[in-house]
Amino acid sequence: MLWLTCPICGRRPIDEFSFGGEFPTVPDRITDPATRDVDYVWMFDNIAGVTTERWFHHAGCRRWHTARRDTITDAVLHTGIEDATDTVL
Amino acid sequence: MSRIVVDGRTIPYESGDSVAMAVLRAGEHPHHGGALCLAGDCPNCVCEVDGIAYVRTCQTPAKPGLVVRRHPEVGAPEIREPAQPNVARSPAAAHIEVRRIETDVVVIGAGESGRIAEAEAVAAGRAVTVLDSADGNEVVAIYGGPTVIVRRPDAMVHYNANEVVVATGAAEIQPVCPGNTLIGIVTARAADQMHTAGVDLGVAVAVGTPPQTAPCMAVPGSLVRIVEADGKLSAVVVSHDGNETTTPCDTLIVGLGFAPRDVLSRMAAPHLPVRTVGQAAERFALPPCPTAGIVCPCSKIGVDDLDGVWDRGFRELELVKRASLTGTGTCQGSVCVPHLRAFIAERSGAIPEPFTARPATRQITLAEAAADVHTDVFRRSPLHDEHLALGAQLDRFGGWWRPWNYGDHVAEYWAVREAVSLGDVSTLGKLVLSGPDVVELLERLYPTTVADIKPGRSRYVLLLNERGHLIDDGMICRETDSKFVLTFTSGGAANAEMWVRDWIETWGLRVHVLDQTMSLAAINVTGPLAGELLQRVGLADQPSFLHHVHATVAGVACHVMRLSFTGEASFELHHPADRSAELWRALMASGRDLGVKPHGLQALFGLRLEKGHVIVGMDSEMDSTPRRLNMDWAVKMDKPDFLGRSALARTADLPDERRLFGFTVEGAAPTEGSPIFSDGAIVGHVASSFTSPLLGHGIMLGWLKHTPWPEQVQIDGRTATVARPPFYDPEGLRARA
Amino acid sequence: MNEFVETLLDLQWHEPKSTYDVVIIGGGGHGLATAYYLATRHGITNVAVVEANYIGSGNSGRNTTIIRANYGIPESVRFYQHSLDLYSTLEEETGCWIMHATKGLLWLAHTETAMRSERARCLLNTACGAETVMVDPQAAKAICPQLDLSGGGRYPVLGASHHVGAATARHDRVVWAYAQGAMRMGVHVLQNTQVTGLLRDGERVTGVQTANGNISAGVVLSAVGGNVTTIANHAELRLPVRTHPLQAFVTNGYAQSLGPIISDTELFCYVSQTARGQMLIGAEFDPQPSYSTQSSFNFLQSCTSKVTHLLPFLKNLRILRQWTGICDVSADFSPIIGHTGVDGLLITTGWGTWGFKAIPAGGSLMAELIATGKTPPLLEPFGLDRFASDQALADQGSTGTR
Amino acid sequence: MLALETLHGTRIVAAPEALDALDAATWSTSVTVLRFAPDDVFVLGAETISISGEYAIVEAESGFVGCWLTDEQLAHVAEHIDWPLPVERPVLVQGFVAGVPAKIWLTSSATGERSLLLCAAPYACELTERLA
Repeated sequence: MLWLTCPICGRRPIDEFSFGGEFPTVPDRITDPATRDVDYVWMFDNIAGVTTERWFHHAGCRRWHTARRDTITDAVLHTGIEDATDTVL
Repeated sequence: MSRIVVDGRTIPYESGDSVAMAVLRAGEHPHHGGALCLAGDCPNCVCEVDGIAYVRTCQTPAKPGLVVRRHPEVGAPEIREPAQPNVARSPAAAHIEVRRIETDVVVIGAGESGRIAEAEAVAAGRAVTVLDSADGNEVVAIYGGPTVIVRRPDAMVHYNANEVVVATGAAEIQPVCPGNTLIGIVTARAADQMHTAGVDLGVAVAVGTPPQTAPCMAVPGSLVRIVEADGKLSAVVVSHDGNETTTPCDTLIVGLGFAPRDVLSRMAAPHLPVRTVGQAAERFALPPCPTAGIVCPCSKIGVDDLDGVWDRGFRELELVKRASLTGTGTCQGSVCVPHLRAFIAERSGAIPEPFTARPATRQITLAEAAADVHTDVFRRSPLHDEHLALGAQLDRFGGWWRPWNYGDHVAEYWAVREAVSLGDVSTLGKLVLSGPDVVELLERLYPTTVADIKPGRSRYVLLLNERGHLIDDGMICRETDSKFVLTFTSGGAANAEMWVRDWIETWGLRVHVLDQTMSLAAINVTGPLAGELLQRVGLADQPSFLHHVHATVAGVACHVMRLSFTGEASFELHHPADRSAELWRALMASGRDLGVKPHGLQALFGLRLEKGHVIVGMDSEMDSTPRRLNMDWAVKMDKPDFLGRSALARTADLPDERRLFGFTVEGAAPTEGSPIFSDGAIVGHVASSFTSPLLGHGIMLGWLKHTPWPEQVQIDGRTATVARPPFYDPEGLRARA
Repeated sequence: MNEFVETLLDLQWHEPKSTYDVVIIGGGGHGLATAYYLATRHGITNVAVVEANYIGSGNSGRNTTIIRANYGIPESVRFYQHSLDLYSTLEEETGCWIMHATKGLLWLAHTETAMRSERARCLLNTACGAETVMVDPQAAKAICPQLDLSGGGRYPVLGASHHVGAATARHDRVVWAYAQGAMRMGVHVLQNTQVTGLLRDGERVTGVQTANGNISAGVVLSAVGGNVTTIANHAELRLPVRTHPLQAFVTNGYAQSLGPIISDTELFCYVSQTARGQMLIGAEFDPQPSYSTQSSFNFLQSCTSKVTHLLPFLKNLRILRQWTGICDVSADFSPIIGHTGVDGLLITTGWGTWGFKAIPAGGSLMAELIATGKTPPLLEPFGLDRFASDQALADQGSTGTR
Repeated sequence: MLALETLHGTRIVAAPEALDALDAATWSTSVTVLRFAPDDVFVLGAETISISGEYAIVEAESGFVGCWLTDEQLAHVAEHIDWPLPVERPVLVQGFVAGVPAKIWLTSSATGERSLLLCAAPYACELTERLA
């Protein structure tokens, strides 16, 4: 089983959630505005490691939450309704 | 005395016997030979039991009437089709119970190390569950969580634990030498089990560490080969101090050492709280490198096979495994891995780690895995029973049961074009938004201007993603300065709610959201007589085109939106779901003499195609920009910002050959999806098509993806003409009537 | 002796050199096939294939072995049909037994929407050279007698498209066939050699750094599966790729009984029977990205439940093994092959769940690109630059079960 | 077979603080306050509800169906839930029940524990059939 903890509803199997994607970033080295826009809409960091991402609890409260997950182990390190600036690990 | 049936013959068994023990008691071998461990490690006792093949009979208690079939000696077992229960709405395996148990600590194995782990946990005040195969708990796998999946004779049990302790002990090393697949070979532990059960071992000879209780003659030395006579063993050849001796026997007992039974530990993800204790954690010495005989009894792979693939350059453990198939059978390497590692260690000079452990260590059937699992939920509109009563052919669409037609989609079409018709649009997405920042939100969310929509007015809108590609469409209805109702397509509703909520949070805007998709039903009253019908049921002050009002219709409080998808005057009545059937019946009854009929999706798809209205996901593609859909009119690039604006600005002047066109053709419409040809080359495809009853020929929406866009194309072997939709009432007078 | 033990091949290993004309990162099907075609078609043999683990240890050794061309857009159908054609002659060409078997594939439809998709699939596929015909439920049942046309009472079969040329082959043997062919021509295959970085001369990529030392190259091709972002990061190359787990399982071996490959878009599952009699069952990739190859029970529950609705005879079969691969899925679900915009670095990625069936075409066309410097017409639509120019190949039909 | 019937009530989406006050208020025993989310509440059995906040969304809600369960029925329902029910009472739990999105209001009362199982009306048929 893969489990996620919804901050409102509690621990649930992952099938109760929809994956909403990581917070997109564009590298600072890209300066041309058009290239930045292409990067923003198409490219993915696809991090092998800890990502900050959005999950929607569609089978329960129908609200978003933010989780930090290690994509190498699938361990969920933190879930909260805080925004992406939260750095708790 | 109780009996089981083995290959059509009944054999008796004694209380406490496993199936394998009963077979041994009858003087037979449950398989066709091979050393028996009677501990669930080897594949040499697997049989078909009650229609399930590959069952370890040493782990299966004998029960009256159990039907056992040996696997064929050559080839694979036949498939026995299970009896089909009436499965109309039940899961695929309704007869298998599932128990889900929350516990603190799961200890796997009730041997010495398992008992110690249990005692430690109990002393620490923790709740412990001990699982042992002797108690009927076959541990299938450890998954994330950790979740331990257990197969019991009466149920599947899923344990969710905070910690798992693997105390599975060690498996006995099996002999690898010529003759090791003969009947009459047992491990030391198996010999003790048989002796305890009162099974006669005959003349028993032990090689290696002798059994603890089973009477036998211990022969010093190492195993060389096992001698066959009449299909079973007759003697064992042992080498001792350089001399080979042959000892006749009925049973050969081997005590060749141990290997950790650590498959579950190796299977569990490294970060999980899974601990291995006792012999399962021990690093035993490997057996000597095998020189002859069968290494992998599951796949019948011999040392000569290993030599063969090694010589061909397969020099990694995994490559040897994959090229020889060693370890890919029922026991998943329990027997062969120590020998395989010894084989590779001798040739490469380095001891390889065992290959990856994956579920499952104890096999379950697909039905057992699927027990109490349900597939997707199909939603029913509040009008479901009304549709059935009217003879609707229902189809699943966007996760809902919806009327495809009511028997005659052409008659339904004419009711819309010439009289009045009802369509169930309860499945549309419906969001209520309210808050001080709601206009700001909608201005950013939609490519149209929102601030200028007056209360009581509505507007058709596209929903674009950041790539500038269409993801949905719908209506914006303004209620007050700070309150709006948004509608979305049926298929897009769930994503739309997520989309809107996500952006509100991302932008930090003060907007409340209520999703009423399933709380409100909706009926579309459409056709030239729609106004008259609604007049009859009490809607006196009817909204004009693209207006909306709250009014009581046939006694039901409705939010009435005037719009048009069919091309005729249309009123969408959104109302509480529990009053929907009542409203539907009132409309059907009051409209009887007007010729009212319900219409299904099949008619609707044709009606809207005559108007050239796009259905998102049917006509649009993943990367459809408004320009590609000829819908630039719905995008206000002079707005400061909205989702997709920068992408649309960036790509506006890029070369592009993709465009949605209308097409007409003489005769019946070609099949949707038909390729479109020009000069013999495929230049696009038909997105949707309809044989228009009114026009008397086929009309289509389709993609052209190669410029210059031709004016005539070939579809379905016929010439089709590129046309600009709408094909019907181009001025839109009927919708506004 | 088991008849399926490999007895024909010879793999010849070489000591690594410090310089090659072409260095290919990734010793899976695509990397080895590219090397094979470079050597056999273009005479380019000073080539190294650098593999972090053993050959075929990634997705080439974890897929469900289906070869088909019934995709949703002409660009894909033509590409995969080319691959299917190359597969059908691969045994003859290499002298290896890849256990290729043409079985046909039934793609089931349970709704009017699905019927519409399957009808479209038949017309487009056949027009592009991949024979596919629509069949009614009775005809589907004739092709696959085990089908429950009621779909367990829940997913009634309204019809199916029958992709006549679909086949299976044993995945490992495809890898080995290409490896042997390339090795015989002098290609070096370096196992257990992890690429840790890219050598750069200004903007240009000039080789690879490995745990065993640097290797210079005229051209570097990334043919990795599952970790392409890591390689791309070395060149500051941004990719529209996410890495997702793809799970599958296999049953024990049973007597041959399932003729065709069965696939289902709505139920997200596909089944075929291997030459050894095992039922090989797969699904769609997991929705969330991950590099974990841990299998999940949720997947097993869901997949077994769905597939037994269609094929109830599977209920009593025992599950032997469950596993997970990680696959690189592009933003438009189509592969990305060709130039990267970084001088000296080429890429073949975005193979998602359909990389195995693409191996011969991907390898041969990439070899042609490397050898001639010109992008072959079949590859032209699949360039990385298509995203910036908003010319995505929106083949939502290209996912595993679609 | 459970008989799920329409639950008539009031749905309020408002600032969490406003709903906290509503939640904390003393209601008669015939009133049930189901907090779906911090900003979302479904109130059953209340004639009039006053809520602060000019932007609050207050709508009559008849889109849910439900039924009160005996402890025995609850135990049966719980067999089809993958996640554990909490021990605290009263509490609203939400998630898949037999694979259907549903909610259970677990409560204690003088007459013994009773629980309200509810789901969106379009799911009613599947939920009752799966729990039959």
